[in-house]
Amino acid sequence: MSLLEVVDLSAAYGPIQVLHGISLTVDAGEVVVVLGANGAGKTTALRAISGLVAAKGELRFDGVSILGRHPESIAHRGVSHVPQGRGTLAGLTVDENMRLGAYSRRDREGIAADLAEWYDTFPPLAKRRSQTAGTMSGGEQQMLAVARSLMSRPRLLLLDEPSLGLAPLVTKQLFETLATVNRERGIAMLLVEQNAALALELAARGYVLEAGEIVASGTAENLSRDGEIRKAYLGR
Amino acid sequence: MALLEVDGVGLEFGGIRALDDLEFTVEAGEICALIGPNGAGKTTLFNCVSRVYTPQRGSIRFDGRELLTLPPHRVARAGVGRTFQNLALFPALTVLQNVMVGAYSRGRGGAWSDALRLPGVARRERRLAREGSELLERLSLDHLGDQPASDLPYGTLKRIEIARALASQPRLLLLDEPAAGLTHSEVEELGGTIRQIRDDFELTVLLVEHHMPLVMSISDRVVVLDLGRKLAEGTADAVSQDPQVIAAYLGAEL
Amino acid sequence: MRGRALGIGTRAGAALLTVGVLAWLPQYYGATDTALFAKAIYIAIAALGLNLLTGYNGQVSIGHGAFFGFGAYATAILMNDHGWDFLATLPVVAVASFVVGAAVGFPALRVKGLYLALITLGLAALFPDLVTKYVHGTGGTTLVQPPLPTSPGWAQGFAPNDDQWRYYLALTIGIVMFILAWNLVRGRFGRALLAVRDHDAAASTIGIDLARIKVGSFAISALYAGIAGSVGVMVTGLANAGRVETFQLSINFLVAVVIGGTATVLGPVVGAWTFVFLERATQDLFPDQALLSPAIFGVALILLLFALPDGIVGGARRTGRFARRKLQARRAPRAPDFPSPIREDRQ
Amino acid sequence: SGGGRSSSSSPGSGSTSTKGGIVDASNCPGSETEGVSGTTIKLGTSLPQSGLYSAFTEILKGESAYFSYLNQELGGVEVDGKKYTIDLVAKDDAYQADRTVANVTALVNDDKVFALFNVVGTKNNLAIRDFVNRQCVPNLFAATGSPAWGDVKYPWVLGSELVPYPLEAKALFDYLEKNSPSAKVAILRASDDFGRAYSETFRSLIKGSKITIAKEETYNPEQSDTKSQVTSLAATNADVLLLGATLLACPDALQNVKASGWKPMTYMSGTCTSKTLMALAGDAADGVMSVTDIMEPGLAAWADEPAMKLYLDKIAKYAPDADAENGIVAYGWTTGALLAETLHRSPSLTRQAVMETARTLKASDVGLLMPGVTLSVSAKDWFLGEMFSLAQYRTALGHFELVGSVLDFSGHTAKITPPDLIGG
Amino acid sequence: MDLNLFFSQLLNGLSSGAIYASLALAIVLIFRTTGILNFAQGEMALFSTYVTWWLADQGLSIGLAIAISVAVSFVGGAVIERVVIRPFEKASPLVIVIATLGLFLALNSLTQVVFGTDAKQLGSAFPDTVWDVWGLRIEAQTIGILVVLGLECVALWVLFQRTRIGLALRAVADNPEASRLLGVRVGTMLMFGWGLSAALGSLAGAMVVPTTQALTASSLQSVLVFAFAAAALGGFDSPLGAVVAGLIVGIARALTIQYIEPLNNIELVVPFAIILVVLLVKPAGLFGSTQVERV
Ligand SMILES: Nc1ncnc2c1ncn2[C@@H]1O[C@H](COP(=O)(O)OP(=O)(O)OP(=O)(O)O)[C@@H](O)[C@H]1O
Ligand SMILES: Nc1ncnc2c1ncn2[C@@H]1O[C@H](COP(=O)(O)OP(=O)(O)OP(=O)(O)O)[C@@H](O)[C@H]1O
Ligand SMILES: [Mg+2]
Ligand SMILES: [Mg+2]
Repeated sequence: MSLLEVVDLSAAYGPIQVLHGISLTVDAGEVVVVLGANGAGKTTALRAISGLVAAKGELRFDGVSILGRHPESIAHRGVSHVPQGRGTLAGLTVDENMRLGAYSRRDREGIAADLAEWYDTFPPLAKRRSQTAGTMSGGEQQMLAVARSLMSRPRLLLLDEPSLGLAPLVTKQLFETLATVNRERGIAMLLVEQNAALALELAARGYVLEAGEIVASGTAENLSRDGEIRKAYLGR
Repeated sequence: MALLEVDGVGLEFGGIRALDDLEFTVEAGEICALIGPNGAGKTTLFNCVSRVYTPQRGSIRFDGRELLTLPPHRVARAGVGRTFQNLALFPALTVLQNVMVGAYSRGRGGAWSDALRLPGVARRERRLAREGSELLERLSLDHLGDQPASDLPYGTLKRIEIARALASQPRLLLLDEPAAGLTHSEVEELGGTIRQIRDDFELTVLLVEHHMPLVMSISDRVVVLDLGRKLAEGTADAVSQDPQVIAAYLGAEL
Repeated sequence: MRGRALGIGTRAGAALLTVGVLAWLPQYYGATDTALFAKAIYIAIAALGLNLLTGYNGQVSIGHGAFFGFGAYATAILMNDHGWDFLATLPVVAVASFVVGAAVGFPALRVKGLYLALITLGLAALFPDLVTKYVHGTGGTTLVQPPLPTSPGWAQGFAPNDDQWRYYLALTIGIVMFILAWNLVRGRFGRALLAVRDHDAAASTIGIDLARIKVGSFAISALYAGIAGSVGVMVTGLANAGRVETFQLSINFLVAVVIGGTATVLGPVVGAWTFVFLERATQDLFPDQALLSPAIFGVALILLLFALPDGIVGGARRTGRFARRKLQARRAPRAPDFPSPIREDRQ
Repeated sequence: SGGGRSSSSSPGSGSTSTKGGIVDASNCPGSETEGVSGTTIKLGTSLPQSGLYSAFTEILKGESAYFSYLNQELGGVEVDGKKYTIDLVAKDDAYQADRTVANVTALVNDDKVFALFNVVGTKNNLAIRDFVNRQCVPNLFAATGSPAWGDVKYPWVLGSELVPYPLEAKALFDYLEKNSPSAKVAILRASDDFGRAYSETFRSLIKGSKITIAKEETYNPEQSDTKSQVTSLAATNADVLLLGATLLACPDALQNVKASGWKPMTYMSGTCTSKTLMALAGDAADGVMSVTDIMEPGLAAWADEPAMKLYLDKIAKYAPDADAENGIVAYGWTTGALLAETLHRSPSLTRQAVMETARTLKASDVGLLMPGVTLSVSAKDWFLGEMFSLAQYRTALGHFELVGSVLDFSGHTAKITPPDLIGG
Repeated sequence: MDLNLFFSQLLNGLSSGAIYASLALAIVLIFRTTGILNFAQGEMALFSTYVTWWLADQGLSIGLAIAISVAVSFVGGAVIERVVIRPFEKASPLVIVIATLGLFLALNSLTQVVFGTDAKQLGSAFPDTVWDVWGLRIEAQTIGILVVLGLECVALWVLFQRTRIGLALRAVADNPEASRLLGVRVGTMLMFGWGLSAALGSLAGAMVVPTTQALTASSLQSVLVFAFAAAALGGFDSPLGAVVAGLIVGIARALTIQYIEPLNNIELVVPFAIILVVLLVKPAGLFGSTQVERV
């Protein structure tokens, strides 16, 4: 049984149907990437999984249907969503954002240890612990969003373009961190990313989403060898 | 004389030095890229140029004219247009209206002439709509003119911002991470578009971007910022070989 | 504004029909109802203006009852003490309220949102005190009661009664104010209003002078409220400014804007009529349980907003758009915004 | 209330009225007997039943109780040898003048009432004054003590038995002239026309006397907090405090005076004498002077008066939810009785006849009027409540004690009131 | 200048300022937790105060009556959020403001329907002792209210700055959707915020009304304008600001009445002039935090 099972999921904004029945799975401890052009519905798919958008179809996490559940209860089950546009709590400080990341946890020591670890991993955040999150630069906020998500020790991480606005060096570090986290803590990830080269390196499998439908899927290796995909997403 | 001269600009927020005696110039007609680590101060510089922020020190001259003494709304009239890192469109307006309002600085006439719908008004509206549609077409957005400028895909919104900035017929265009969130092929297309509009409108472009392939392919010159200061400057190739830039920004291999 | 829902012809037809019905109302209905219609008209005028400020420009005012009162007193005093003709007072009121509005709107340069709203609340609270202190009207009260305009000879054919004539005066002024507002939001100024509301920093970088737009919209909305006050005096025959009344008026305008539909020109007008009738209906519901009527009104208001959170006009529009999209969607199943970089028939 | 537009009646048409007398009805539109059908007389009233002033609803309870008693037990009121029952249509105006206008327009045009009765509020009555004058609808016993009803241009409106506010100032002045001719007076008053009536009249009266004004402070009637004002006045240590206040501001001011340690002789507006308000003031009200012309229900002194017994009995029967000891219920009852008396004395049931009767009324022993008080109006005298008694509150007893005998100021109100409070 | 008089007026200002401040606190609290301006705040407090009165009228001690009423109000506030406000979750803030106006009308009239229109007398929780200090009369009542306010401020500060639930409350006010994704139960938090604010309002009513002679339907409306003014002056998101500003408004009013005769009748000018000047200099009030919007 997969950790996340999405079967024939559709979603719409008012009259506009955006997802036309997509199916995908993420196994425990697995990293899966979703590629797709602008407006393909990637964000919508992640939002549907985390309960922010009403959807039809089947949606199971850890064998239990989570379709129609509140986002907060889905989060409590161990799904952490780093939304596109970061979702930083702009009026709160960096530190408060980080502590809220651990909102569903109760282990004080564990939280303190994680806090230290992520500040270590993202030094710009450590430097700005007491800065209001909303005043930080775009890239800094993006780091915060990812680090905050990790604070919850999720079982599944939904990442919506985590490298958006990050400097090349930081992007690289971020993907290294994600790889480490995945390896050492066994956190599964569903990753939407435009930096397809890095994403396919990290991921074991991938899907290609076009106009609300999955048009290709396979192992990361197979996908990166596909000519069309290379042309559209990799440029090599 | 350079078109844009940034001279000793310094700005602090509380204890954080966002810009620290920054100095560089942009020549007329070039595409100059401004790169640097997150938090280096790139967006802050844009904000200073467009007078959203007021730096504590230094001067910013555009075409020889000091911008820092102008009120924000005069900057557009002086010939500077910009886009925003975090989208800043007007969601209540349609895509076309967003572009039409972009031409605000070129027009005149206030509430009274509008309210009475004086003869010139209708003519002006038709002209603005026509010009706006042309711009949309150029950025392949023409099919979206009547849509509200909200809830469209991210990359599309970024392009609408470019169209809106162009509507004021600027001489200097400041683009803040226009390629963010675009797929590879979309980035390539964007690169072409930027060059095209630079040539067609005889623009100067100052581009902030983390997408190095784009920077490498279209910029005439690159200025690297770190901690609010200029770290390096030169052609894209030269800069990308610079060990300091690699250490601070690019990482070991590219 | 978004896409033409209806053709020009249909719109013109609908407008003519509406004006026709409005003109017919006082022919059929009696003086009591006609006064109610006239009230709807002057509330609509004030709401039209407030909507420019609040709906289009995003600045909430809970003090426009004071501008209304200002216009009312200006007209009443000019007519009463100086013998002016009602119509002659209008330009004076317009200019004066515009200037006062600009002065009051001045803090808008720095103060935003709730804080600005609270300043306007202060205005609403202060105005009645100022009136009490400086206006000595009938019998030592603050009431000023000018002579009401009467139906002139040439109008006997369609307005034999004075209340009808006054209704037609109000209607004419209302239509003029409506057309002005309609034009205003459809041009450069209207776009600037919305731009400043949606993103003021971006608006200033495209060359919009925030100060001018913010203070300007304040002044224009004050002008509308002032004119509404003048019309109110013409209809009810009295200028009055209790604290409760001033506050309530301010709120009524806001309610009219919101239930009609913010940032639509028609909204405030529809909202004003709805408001006036809702209020009347809840008062008439249990005539000997008057204490309950505000409660019923309050609940009705909440339910109405719940059903139509973007107002009556907004809701109608949304429904129209929804239906159109649905229709389009049925005709052409899917028209993606972007050509797919990958063939669709893969997998 | 719907109703189509019927063809309008032009001025004077159908009018059978006579010219002359006190009330000229020669230019009146509409029918003289509008609102009288069969054996019912339809009357209309407008008063606050909701909103911040909803406590005034109690007036309606008092007057309705009287009309129920009249209709059911006395078979109605006899006018010109025929008995009529009274049907009172009440509309809520939340104390807002524009709503009063709307209510009264509807009462006259749609409900077709014969007359208006006991409409509450100074502004509210002023707002309809022109209209009732033009329509020749009697507006009887307007519930306000404002001196504005003395304007001869408006014969169709008549105030009620409430003591006109300027007369209270006069009563205080006379009292001081006699007992403390060089008193220093502090004034605390509402900032509106009500408060002005006290202060301006008093100021004009003391001209030429040795009485002086130490200081005057005002309070906002929508905010009954008077602490700072009282502190300011207390600092003058004046001998007398004239309290031109109403509702909760009265007990508030009295308590603040007590707390400040200042001990002036206090005169308080007659609008405050109700048992409820005095109870709120408690100790602080001891010794306060005021005026009264209606028997305060619940006071031992009046307990044996037949009028009081009748009142208590009928209120219990017809308005069981009303608080009979509340002074304004008693006021409503008394005013109802006054109306019945007026109708009864009218030679015929036309608007003009009734108005003329009201304008020449001389009545005592009506409702709960104090023994010895006669209400009178005449061609020269436009005010009813000009006979009353000074009274002083005794906390220990829980009621007012009359001071001296009934004072008769008949015809005085217009003379002592500053002109701008009447006309204008 | 008569110093004694000056200090007396200062004390008067403090005591009315304390009243404004107590209601302002409730306004600030709801703004802090939900980001909206609640016009019905005063009427909610009014209803609660009638409940307190009713309980006391049934023979309960005033302290117990207040305690029960505070608890009832907490539940009532939470229920109002759930039933009246929640349906407007996705609506614009202006619509919610208008909805609270509907609530205002409904509550004011329901209070009168339920409890009657006649004035009620409510005993004070504080003794009516008056201390004479160098000729100044200091009322235990005033000191009592000030102490309660101080305690409320500290409690709120601890709640917001030092507790998990306080952090969650602030997160919800900042960005509900992002909070959801972090596992914060937004609905519960909003109900909690409204409940808390209603409870504070109830406490405010119980303290305010005994100083104003009697409880009527307008008891809190006359205070509300000043409470709003205090909230704006102090900064809508700062409890401490609400208290300090409430006192400033009260004192300004008292001193104006005493010393600025030309402003008799229009003493309201002074507090609002102060607000205007302060806001022009500090657009988010004395203690409010400025929301920097980055572009
Ligand atoms: N709130 C909304 N209301 C209406 N339509 C929406 C909304 N959000 C997204 N859409 C539409 O749904 C489609 C899919 O959007 P989505 O954000 O899921 O795409 P995406 O693949 O994540 O693209 P992007 O590169 O922009 O992140 C787009 O056409 C978009 O216009
Ligand atoms: N209003 C502000 N208040 C406090 N600090 C600020 C403010 N604006 C910017 N900063 C700080 O200034 C620094 C420069 O920010 P800026 O947005 O210019 O970075 P940037 O170079 O654009 O970065 P990125 O590539 O991530 O967008 C950052 O550290 C940011 O936290
Ligand atoms: Mg997306
Ligand atoms: Mg940036």
